[in-house]
Amino acid sequence: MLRSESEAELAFRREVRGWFERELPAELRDLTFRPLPDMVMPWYRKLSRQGWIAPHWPRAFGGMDASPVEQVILMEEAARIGAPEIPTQGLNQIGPILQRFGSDAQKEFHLPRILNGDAIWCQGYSEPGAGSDLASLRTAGSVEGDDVVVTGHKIWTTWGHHADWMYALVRTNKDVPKREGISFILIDMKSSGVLRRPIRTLADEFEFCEVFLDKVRVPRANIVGELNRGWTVATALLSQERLILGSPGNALRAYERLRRLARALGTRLSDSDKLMIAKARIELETLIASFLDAAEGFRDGRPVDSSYLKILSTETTQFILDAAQTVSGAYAGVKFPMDVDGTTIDFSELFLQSRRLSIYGGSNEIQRDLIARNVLAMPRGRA
Amino acid sequence: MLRSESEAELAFRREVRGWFERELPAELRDLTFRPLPDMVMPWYRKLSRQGWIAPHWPRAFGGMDASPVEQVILMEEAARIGAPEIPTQGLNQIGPILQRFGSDAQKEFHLPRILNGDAIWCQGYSEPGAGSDLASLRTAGSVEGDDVVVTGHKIWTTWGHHADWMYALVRTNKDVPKREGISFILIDMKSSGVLRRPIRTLADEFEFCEVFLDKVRVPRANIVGELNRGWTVATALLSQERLILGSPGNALRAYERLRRLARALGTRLSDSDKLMIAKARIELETLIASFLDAAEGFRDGRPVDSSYLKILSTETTQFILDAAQTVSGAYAGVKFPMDVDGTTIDFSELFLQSRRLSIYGGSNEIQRDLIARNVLAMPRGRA
Amino acid sequence: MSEIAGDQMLISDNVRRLFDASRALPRARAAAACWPDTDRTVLREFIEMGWLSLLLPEDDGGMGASAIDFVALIESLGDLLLPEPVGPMLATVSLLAACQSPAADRLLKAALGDERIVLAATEADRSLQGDTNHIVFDAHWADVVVFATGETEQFSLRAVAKIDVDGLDALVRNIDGGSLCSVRLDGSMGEELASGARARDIFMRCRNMQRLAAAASLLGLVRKSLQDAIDYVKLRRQFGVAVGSFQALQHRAATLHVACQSARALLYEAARTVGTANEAVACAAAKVKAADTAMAVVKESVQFHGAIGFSDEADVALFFRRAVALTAAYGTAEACHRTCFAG
Amino acid sequence: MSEIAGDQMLISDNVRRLFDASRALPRARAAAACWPDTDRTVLREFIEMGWLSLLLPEDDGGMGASAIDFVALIESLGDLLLPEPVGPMLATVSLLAACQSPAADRLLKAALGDERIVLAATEADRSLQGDTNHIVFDAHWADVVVFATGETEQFSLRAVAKIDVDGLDALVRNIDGGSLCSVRLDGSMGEELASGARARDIFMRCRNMQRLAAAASLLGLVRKSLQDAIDYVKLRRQFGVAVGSFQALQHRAATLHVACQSARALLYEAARTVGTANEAVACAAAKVKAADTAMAVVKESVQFHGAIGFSDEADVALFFRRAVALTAAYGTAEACHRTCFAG
Repeated sequence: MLRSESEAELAFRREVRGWFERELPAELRDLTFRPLPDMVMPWYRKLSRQGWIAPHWPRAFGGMDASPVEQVILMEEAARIGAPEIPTQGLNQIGPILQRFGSDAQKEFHLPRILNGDAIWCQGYSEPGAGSDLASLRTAGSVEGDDVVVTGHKIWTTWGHHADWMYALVRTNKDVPKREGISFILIDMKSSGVLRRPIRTLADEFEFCEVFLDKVRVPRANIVGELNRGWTVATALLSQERLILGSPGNALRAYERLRRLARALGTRLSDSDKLMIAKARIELETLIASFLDAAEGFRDGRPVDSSYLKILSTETTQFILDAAQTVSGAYAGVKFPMDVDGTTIDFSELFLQSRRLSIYGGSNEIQRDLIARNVLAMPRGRA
Repeated sequence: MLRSESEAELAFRREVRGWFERELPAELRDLTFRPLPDMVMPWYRKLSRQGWIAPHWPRAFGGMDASPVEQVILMEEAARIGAPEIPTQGLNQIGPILQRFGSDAQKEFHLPRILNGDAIWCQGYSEPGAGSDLASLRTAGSVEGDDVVVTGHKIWTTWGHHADWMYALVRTNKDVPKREGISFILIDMKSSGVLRRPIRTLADEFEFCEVFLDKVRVPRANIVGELNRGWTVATALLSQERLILGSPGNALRAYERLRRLARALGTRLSDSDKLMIAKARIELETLIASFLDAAEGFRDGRPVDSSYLKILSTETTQFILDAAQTVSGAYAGVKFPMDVDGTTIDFSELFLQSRRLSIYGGSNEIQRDLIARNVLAMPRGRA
Repeated sequence: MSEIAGDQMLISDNVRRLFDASRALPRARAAAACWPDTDRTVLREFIEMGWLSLLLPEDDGGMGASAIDFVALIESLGDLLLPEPVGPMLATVSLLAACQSPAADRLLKAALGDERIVLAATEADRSLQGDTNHIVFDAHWADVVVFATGETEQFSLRAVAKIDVDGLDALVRNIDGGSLCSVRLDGSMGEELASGARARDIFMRCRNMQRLAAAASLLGLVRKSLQDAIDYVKLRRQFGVAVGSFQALQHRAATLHVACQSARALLYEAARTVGTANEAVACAAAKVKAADTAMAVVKESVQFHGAIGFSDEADVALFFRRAVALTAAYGTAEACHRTCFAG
Repeated sequence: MSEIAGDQMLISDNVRRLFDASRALPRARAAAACWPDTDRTVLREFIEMGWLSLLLPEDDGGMGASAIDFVALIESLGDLLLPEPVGPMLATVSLLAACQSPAADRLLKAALGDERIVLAATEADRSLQGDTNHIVFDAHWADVVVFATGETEQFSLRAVAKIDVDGLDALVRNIDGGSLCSVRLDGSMGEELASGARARDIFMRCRNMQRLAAAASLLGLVRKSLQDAIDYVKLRRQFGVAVGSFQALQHRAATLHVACQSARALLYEAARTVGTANEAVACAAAKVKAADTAMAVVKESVQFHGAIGFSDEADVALFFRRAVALTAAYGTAEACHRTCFAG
C-alpha cells in the first residue's frame, strides 16, 4: 500500500504483525497449498477470538467494521508472514447475504457459527449444464409439507467435500421463465442423500468437488427470502462476491512470492528480472488503490462497479504470477516449495492455482459483457 | 532472414546492394515520408529498366518471377539502404488482377504502363457508408450505349490524388442481392467529372483522398470481367492483397529504424532496450519465416491462408515500431528525423503511419472473423 | 476520487471558459501546423488570474491547494490539450517557494508577475544529442530554466535565463506541436537557488509533481478519447448493425475501461502520497501506468474509428499525438520503472 | 513445412504405435502422480529399434536425417507427452559422434546399445541452489551426463557417470512428472570428450538442437491443445448457443492460430539454419517463440474450457503442466533473448 498510514493505522499494523508473529504456528506459515480443515481451523478460531475473522462485517453482527485501509493492512500482514488460506464462503458470501436477506432465525443460527468456525460453507451454483449460464440450472426441489425435497447434481463446488453447509440454487418451479422459478436454499451437508466426489485440479489438489443430491429433505425454513424468488438473492450474492474477489488479498500473496524470489536471488537478479518486478509492483499498487477507492466509495454510498474490480484483481494476480514464472527461469516448473539460500520459494503452485481466478465467480468474459452493457451502454444485438 | 543463402542468392544480394549503392540518389535515401511522384518516379523507372520493379510477376508479363528468397533479399536491401516507398497499387493489386481477369486489350494497354511507371493506380473501394462492409457500396453506374456513366463518392483512396487510373467497384444493378450487382471498372482519372480532395492523416501528411465521381463516362471496355460480376474480381483482389500485405517489406523498414536507433545509441543502450530489440528481431524473423513458408507453398500449389499473413505482418510491424518508441525514450514524440551521432533517426513518422496497417486491406477484425469461420470452422450465429 | 471538489471545479470551470473546448481542439490542431506556437494570450490570462499560486500555502497568499486538487485540476483539463505545460509551471512555482533563498524569491516574484519558468527534466531521461546532458520539454515557452547538477553534498539547484544558454533556442519539434531541447548545462551557469540534500528533496518533489501532472493530463485526455470511440461505434453501422454491438469490440472496450479506472485510482492514490515516504515510487508508478493506459486507449480509439480514425479530421489524431508526446516527457517508462524497483 | 516427409511419417507412426495416444496421456498423468517414473520399457524399445542413430550420417550406419526431419518427428510426437526427452537424447548422440575421440566413441557405442545419455544444460540457465553450477533436466533417466567447462582454449567437453557425482540423484520434482537437478561439476570430473574451439562448436550445436527439440515438442502439444479447446467450445452450449459462436472467443482463437502457425514457420526455418551462421540465433528465437506461444495457448485453452479446464480430468491440464516445464527447460526466455541480441 502506497498510502501513508495514520498513527492509529500504524499502531494497528504493529499490533497485527506482533500478534501474527506470536500466534501463527510455524507449520502453518508459507504453505503453498490450502490446508485441510483439521489443520487450519484452529487458526481460524484464534483469529475469531481475536475479533479479526470478519474485518468487513458490521459490528452488529460480530464483525470488525474495519476501514478499507485496515482491511488492506490485515491482508498485507497475512501475506507477509505467509498465513494460510482459510475457508471464506461463510465470511464473504453467505454471511453478508444472510445479514441482508436472512430471517431472524437464520441469522441467529448461522452467523455465530460462521464467525466461530463451527460451520464451513460451500456454494451450490454451478451444474454440468449451467456454468456461466447459471439460470439454466436443473437441480429441482418440490415442496412436500414443511420440507423441500431436492434432487440434482452440483459441480465445481469449491471446498464442498469439507463443507458443513451449502447454499444452493434449486429450481422449484419449472413452469415459469427460467429466473422466476429458482429458490435459494441452505442445505445441511450431513443430510441423507448428499454424496460428494472430490475433483483433482490442474494444480494437482482437491480444490473442488461434485455434489449429488438425491431426494434430500430440507426444511422450508431454510429458504432464504421467498420460494421461487431466489434469483434476486443469487445476483446480489454474485455482485457482492465480485466485490470481495476485487480485494487485493490474492495479489498480495502472489507478490509476496515474487518478493521472496527477488530476496533469494539477490545479486543474481538480472535487469530484465528487475523490470518484471517493478511492473508487478505497479500492477499490485494499482489494484490496492482501486480497491481502496471502491471500498471507500461504497462506504460513502457510491455505487460499486464490481465487474471492473473482479477483472482487475484476478488479472493482476495472474500477471504477478506470470512475472514470477519468468523470474524463476529454469525452476519455473518445480512442483514443491524449495529452499533457496534460506528462503522457501514456491515456484509453480500458486501460479497454477491462479488460472482458476479468471473462470470462477462469473468468468471474466461475463464480466466484460456486463461492463460493455451496463457501464459503457454498448448495444446488445450481436453479442 | 535467418536462412543461409545459396551462391546464386548471395551473388544476387551483392548485385542488388551494389546497384542500390550506385543508383539510388542520396536525396531519396532514408526518407521517412512517402515522396511525391515527381520525386520518386525517376527511381521507379530506374528499377523498371533494371528489371526489378515487379519481382513477383511472371516473366510472361514482364516480371522477374523471383523466388521468395530473392524477394526477401530485395526487400532487405531496400530497407538497408533506406530506399523510398514507391506506388504499389499497380504492381501489387491491379496488375496481377488484370493478368488473371483482364481482357487481352486491357492487359496489352495497362501492364506495360504499370511496369514502366507511366500509370499510377489507386483503389476505389471504400465509401463513407461502406468500409469493412464493402458490399454496401452505393457508387452507381448505368450503361448508356458503349459507356458506363458513374456517379458516387469514394473515400480513403490511398494516393488517389496522384493516380492516373482507378480501379473501382460500382453498383450497376440495384435490383439484385448486394453482391450480384457490382462491376469492377477501370476509370481514367483525367475523365471529366472526377474531383479529388486530399485528406490529412494522423501522421500529418496527405496519404489518401476523397474522390467524387459526377457522371463520369467510362467505356464499357473498361469493365474487368463481366458486367455485374465484379464481386468475384474484388474478392480475388482482396485475398491477393492480403498476401502482398503479408510480405515483410514494412516490417523490415520498421526494423531498420530500430537497428539505426541501436547503432546510434551504442553504449547508451540499456538492458531493457536490448531486450526490446531482441524481441523485435524475433518477431521480424517469425514474419519472414512465415512469408517464405507461405510463398513457397503458394508456388508449390498449397493454398495460402492470407488472413493469417495479413494479421501477422501488420501486427509485427506495429510491434517493432512500438519497441522503437520505447527505445526512443524522451525523443519518442520528435516529429522530423534527427541526426544522432551521424545516423539519421526517424522517431515518430513510421510509428504513426503504422497505425493504419491494422485498418486497411480489410481490418484485422475482419481477418479474425474470416479465420474463425473459414480456418477454424467455428460456428456463425452470435458473430 | 470520482468527483473533483468544489474549489477545483471552480478553477477548472474558469479555465475551460477561458479556453473552451470548442476553441481548444482547433487551437491544438493549429499549433501543430503553425509551429512553434508563441501566442501567450492564454498563458498571460492564466497568470493574471492568479492561478500560478495554486499550490502555495494560504499564509503566503497562495491558494493552498493539495496535490489531489492539483491532479484533479490537470486531469479535468486534459481533454482541452492546452499548449502550455500548466502542471510543470505550477510545480516550478512550488519549487521556487520551497527554496527560501533570495535568488528563488526574486524569481518567484517575477514568475507570479509575468515571467514563465519551465523546469528542465534533468533526471533519468537519456539525452541523444552530442554532449548535451539535459532535456527541456516545451522550451519554447520558457524564459528561465531551472536545473540541477552534482551529487549529494555538491547537489546544486540552479536557474538560468534561456538567453544565456547556447542552444536552448534550438528546438526540436514534437508531433503534438510541443518541443524538446537538448542542451549542455553545468554548475558554472546561472545562479544557485538551493544546495545539498534539502535542494535535492525540493528538486525531487518537483520531478514527482511533474510526473503526476503528466499522468493526470494523459488520463484526462484518454477519458475523452475512449468516450469518443465508444460513442462512434454505437453510431457507426456496418453489415446492418452498429459496430459497437460486436462482442469482440465490446470486450476490448471493457478492458480499456478497466485500465482507465484503475490507472485513475492509482493517480489519486499517488497524489495522496505527496509529502510522504512513498511519493517517488507512487508518482513514478502513476506516470508509467497512465502512459501505458493512454497509449492502449489511443491506439484502440484509432482502430475503433476505422479509416476515419487515421485521418487528421477525427479528434483522436490530436489525442494520439499528445499521448505520444506526454508518454515520452517527464519520466520515460524506463526511468519510472527504475524508480519503482529502487523504492 | 506443413507436412512431414515420408520417412519421418514412418518413424512417427512407429513411435505412435509403440506408444499410442490412448495409452500416452494416461501414462503422462500417472507419471506425474507416481514419481519418479522409472519404467524404461518405451525407452528400451526406442533404442532397440535403432532410432537413436536418426541424426547420424548414413555412411556411419545412421539414418542420415536432417534437422528438419528431427524437428518434424519431435513435433509430431508432441501431443503424446512422452516422458523421455527424446530430443536431447538424439542431440547427445550427435554430439558424441561429432567428437571423434576414443572416449566419445566408447560412449557412443554404449549409448546405441542400452545406455542413456543426457546432456547437462550448462549454459545461461541460472542455478539457484548453493554452489551448484549446472542444471540437468530429467536427470532421473540419465546414466551419464555430458557437460562443458572452461572458456576458449580451456573449453572442455566432458562426460561423467551419474553414479560418480554427488547430488546428481537428488532430484527436484517438476509439475509434469519430470525432474530437475542442480549439481556442481568441474574440469576434474569424468573424462574429456573433446576440447578447445571445436569442442565448443560441438557443444553449442547440441545446445541448439535441444532448444529446437523443446520448441518442436511445445508446438506439437499446443497444436493438440488448441484443437481440443476449439472442439470443446463448438460443442459446449451456454445461453442456448455454442460458446464457440461468441465473437470475442473467436477472435482470441484466431490470434492463437496466427501465433501457432507463425511459430511453426519459425521453427522449421530455424531447423534449416542448422550448420549455418545463424543457427544459434535461429534456434534461440524458435525456442522462446514456441514457449511464449505455448503458454498463451494453454492458458487460453483452460479459459475456453471454463471450470472443467481447471480440473485434472481434461487433457489440457497435462498439456499445461508440460508447457510450463518445457518453457523453463533448455534455454529460458532470458537466455534465448540474450543469444538473439548478441547474434
